[in-house]
Amino acid sequence: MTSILKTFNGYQLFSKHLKQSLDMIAVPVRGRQNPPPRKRHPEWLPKPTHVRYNEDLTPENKEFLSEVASLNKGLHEMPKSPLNTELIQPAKWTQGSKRTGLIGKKIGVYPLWLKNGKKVLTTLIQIIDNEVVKYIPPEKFNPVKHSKHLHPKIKNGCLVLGAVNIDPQLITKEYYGIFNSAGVTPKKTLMRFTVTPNAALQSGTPLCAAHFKPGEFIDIRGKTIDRGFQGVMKRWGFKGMPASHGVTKTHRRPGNIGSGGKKARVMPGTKLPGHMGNRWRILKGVKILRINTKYNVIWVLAQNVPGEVNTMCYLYDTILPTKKNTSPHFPTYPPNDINALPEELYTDDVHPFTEPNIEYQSEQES
Amino acid sequence: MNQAKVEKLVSRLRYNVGPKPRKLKNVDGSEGRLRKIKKTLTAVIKYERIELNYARADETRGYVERLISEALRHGPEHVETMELANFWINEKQLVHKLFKVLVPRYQNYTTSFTKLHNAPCIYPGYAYKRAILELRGNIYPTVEQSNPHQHNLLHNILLDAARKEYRMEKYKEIAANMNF
Amino acid sequence: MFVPGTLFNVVSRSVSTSTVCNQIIKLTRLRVVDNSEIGKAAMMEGKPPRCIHVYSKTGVGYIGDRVLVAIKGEKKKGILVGLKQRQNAKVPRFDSNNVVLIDDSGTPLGTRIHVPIPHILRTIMRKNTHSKGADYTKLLAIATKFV
Amino acid sequence: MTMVSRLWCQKTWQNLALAKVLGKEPKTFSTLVQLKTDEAIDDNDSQAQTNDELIKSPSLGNYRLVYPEFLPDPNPLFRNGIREKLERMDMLNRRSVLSIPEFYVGSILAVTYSDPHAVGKINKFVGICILREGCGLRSSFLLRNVVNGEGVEVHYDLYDPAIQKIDCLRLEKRLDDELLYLRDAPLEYSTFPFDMEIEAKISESIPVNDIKIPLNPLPWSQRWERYNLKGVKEIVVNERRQKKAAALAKPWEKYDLMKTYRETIPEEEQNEIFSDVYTKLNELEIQKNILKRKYMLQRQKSSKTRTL
Repeated sequence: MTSILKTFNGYQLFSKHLKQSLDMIAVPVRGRQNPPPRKRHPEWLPKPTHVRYNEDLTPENKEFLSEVASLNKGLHEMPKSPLNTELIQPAKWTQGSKRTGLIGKKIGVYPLWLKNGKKVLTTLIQIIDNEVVKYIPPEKFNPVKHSKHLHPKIKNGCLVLGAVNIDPQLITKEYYGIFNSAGVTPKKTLMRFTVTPNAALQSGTPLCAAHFKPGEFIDIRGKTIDRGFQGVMKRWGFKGMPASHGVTKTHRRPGNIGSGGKKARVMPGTKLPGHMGNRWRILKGVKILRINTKYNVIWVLAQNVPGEVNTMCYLYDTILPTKKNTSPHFPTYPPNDINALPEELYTDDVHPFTEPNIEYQSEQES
Repeated sequence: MNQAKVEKLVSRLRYNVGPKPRKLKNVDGSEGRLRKIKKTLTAVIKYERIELNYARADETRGYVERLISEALRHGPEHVETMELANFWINEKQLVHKLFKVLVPRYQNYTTSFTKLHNAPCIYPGYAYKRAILELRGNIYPTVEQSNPHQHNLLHNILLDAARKEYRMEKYKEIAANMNF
Repeated sequence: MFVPGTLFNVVSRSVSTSTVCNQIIKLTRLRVVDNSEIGKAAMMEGKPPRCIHVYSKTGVGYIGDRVLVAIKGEKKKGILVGLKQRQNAKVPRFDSNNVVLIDDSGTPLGTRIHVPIPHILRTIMRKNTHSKGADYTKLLAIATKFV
Repeated sequence: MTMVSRLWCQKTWQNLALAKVLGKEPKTFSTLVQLKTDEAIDDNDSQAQTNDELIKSPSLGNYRLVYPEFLPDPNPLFRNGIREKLERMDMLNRRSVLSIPEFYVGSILAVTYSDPHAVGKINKFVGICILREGCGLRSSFLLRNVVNGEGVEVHYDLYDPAIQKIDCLRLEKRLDDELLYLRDAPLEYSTFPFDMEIEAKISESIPVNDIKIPLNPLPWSQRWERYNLKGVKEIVVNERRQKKAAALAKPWEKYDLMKTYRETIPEEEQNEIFSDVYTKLNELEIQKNILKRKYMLQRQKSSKTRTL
């Protein structure tokens, strides 16, 4: 039998067939040609290898540890901080430069009045303990790329910012390592901001609300309020169906969702019930009306900043071409000069509450 | 933004109150819900420690705390407080316990009046979250267990030594400063 | 207020026509507040005019909007000078939906308005006068009181 | 009980302890301005009580009635200590420019304001305050009056900078928290002359006007029989409506202790809030009183000269 097979092989009678079968194995992939990039764990964020457990400390020791830990807080107390504040020089902003954003906390909504008497609703965003944790130069920064987007030729670097100081006892060793190497108090929130190399900052640089000026436009990224599984009326604003006139059991339902015939399927992107909210959304082109430098609070002209009150959001210089800022504090407001600023900064059209009442004058007089 | 009601003045409860009340499924609606809570509240005041469903325990906890804080605030002479106690406590002899036993007990408390513990689920059976609700200062042995050998653990011994050293250094520093 | 026929009509349906949403839509009963002959007669008779069209894109009338009303079997135009529904801050809200009858050129049919009219109407009327051919500011001249 | 002790094993206890440690907010490490409203109250070692002096002082206890808009919305989803503080500062700044008098629902107010639709004119509206709502800078009030036989209601924001002057002409309370039923009452009960003058204050406490108002016959704007109104003469409706009102009544709601708790700001927090603004408010009040006394003296003098 084997000899027969060998002879057949020798003649290569089935060579064509064999090759064909090999080709058939490599069938083209069905479905999406360009799948979205997989989520990749950030390089600068080490994965935790162990979990926190009950350490069984005696109360005295617990107190002692928190006493020691609270001593090493703040930038100035850090003995090992590599930051040399003199090195932060105001650079010049050039076309195409991109500076860092800020991490804020949405703290509420309340009205302000403009000089013309108009009442506007503003959202308050507080900037809490923002510090630069790390700078990754363009050579080392390799973000996940979406193939459908066009990539700029200039490669940007990345700044990792942290906000809201936390107790170092509550975090894992790996997480603490990020801040220990940077000489920064451990932070609750971390966020990366892509910047051009001329806007790089040293780790440990504090950032404050004066990073922006009143009158500038910003984009705010936040996670929208989680509303859970919702029907089409709430999720997409459908009209529903009548309450009466013979309608039964379909008062809040979507009705028809597609045509029959040969298609016989639901078209992709059809608006249907489902999970609503809890998504990242960006509100673009929001004007800053007022800044409080003492409490580091920014008032923006919007009542629809994504997210609930007391959640974090991220502020960037706007990307809208008509509202782009051409003279920002670059790379940031010098942290040594913060005391020189007045406590409240307003745009020209906002009526500060300390000013006298608004009186409308007739046009001839003015 | 709604205005807070100002007619009534209440004391702050010393535990974290949830933003929304639980509905506690009942055919009679909110009236039936209160009737359910009344039963549990009476039992808590009577037995001082009970084991029950977590949601109901957590919901009742607020009412117990509020009733005791009202009794502390106004005393038995206050008509409205007496009316409240009458409404909430099903067994009338327990009204006396509220004003004569519990109020003196909690006079100088700086913590909450009740305590809520997670309890293990009963196996086999439905895995409902269960809880133990108790009044503080009761006569029963404590539910929490403490490790008797805590002080002998190695890291505690080391930390004790470190603490002593740290304190000594601090005292030395202070002494040095005093001399100048 | 209503004559028996109307009363019967309303009771038989047991539906109030426009008080619920307080909006000026088609078939809303309005109150004529000027001293024009036809308006006075209609109000005296207990047959207040109905709105049969609102000259706006939404079909809902707000303060200063033009409406077409059916009054005593005739079609007349009018301007809404006071509404029952909730208004913005500093804009008054009235206890009735008031209308002032005008002709096509914007001239009021009456010579006097016997209820107060809101200040904001001055701005709205002036604005409308510019865009349209008619002159609505004459309405402001016959007002007795502004609030 | 035996079961409890049997099942209460070492493991659950450990989990509990861990959960407690994790639950603690590490607030001390942040440079955030510390506010007690923000703090999570720990179960075991909560802080000591606020000082008793503040609780006992009568003036602060009264503040919640005089300045209800200084208390924030009790909904914990909207609370934030820093925002409340900033809002209070803004309110005080506005109050130092314009003196806002003490007033209640039922008081008669005169509001002078500047209007872009009527430039160069003095716009003054007098009316009875029938509603007071909102908190913080959003707080507003609703005035009602009858002008030329037509009921007029105007809504004002309390902290609107276009308002030039607010006068309380008659300081009194009514039996209800809202007087919206005046819309369905005869017009004479909401008619007040525009040239009313400020009435002299007779007593220290705020007088309560216990007038009972009859309502017009049906139809009404709201179903008033369901509202348990005190300031209205007996309400006559048909049996069907009476039954419905009885079915919808919730007499047990006044016993719902947690409901009242969630609707109010606790006394300790109120004291924190008002001790924050106390000095400034007190200053403003003293100024207001001086101005008022001067005004009264002038009026007395002018009336004497007139009689002479």
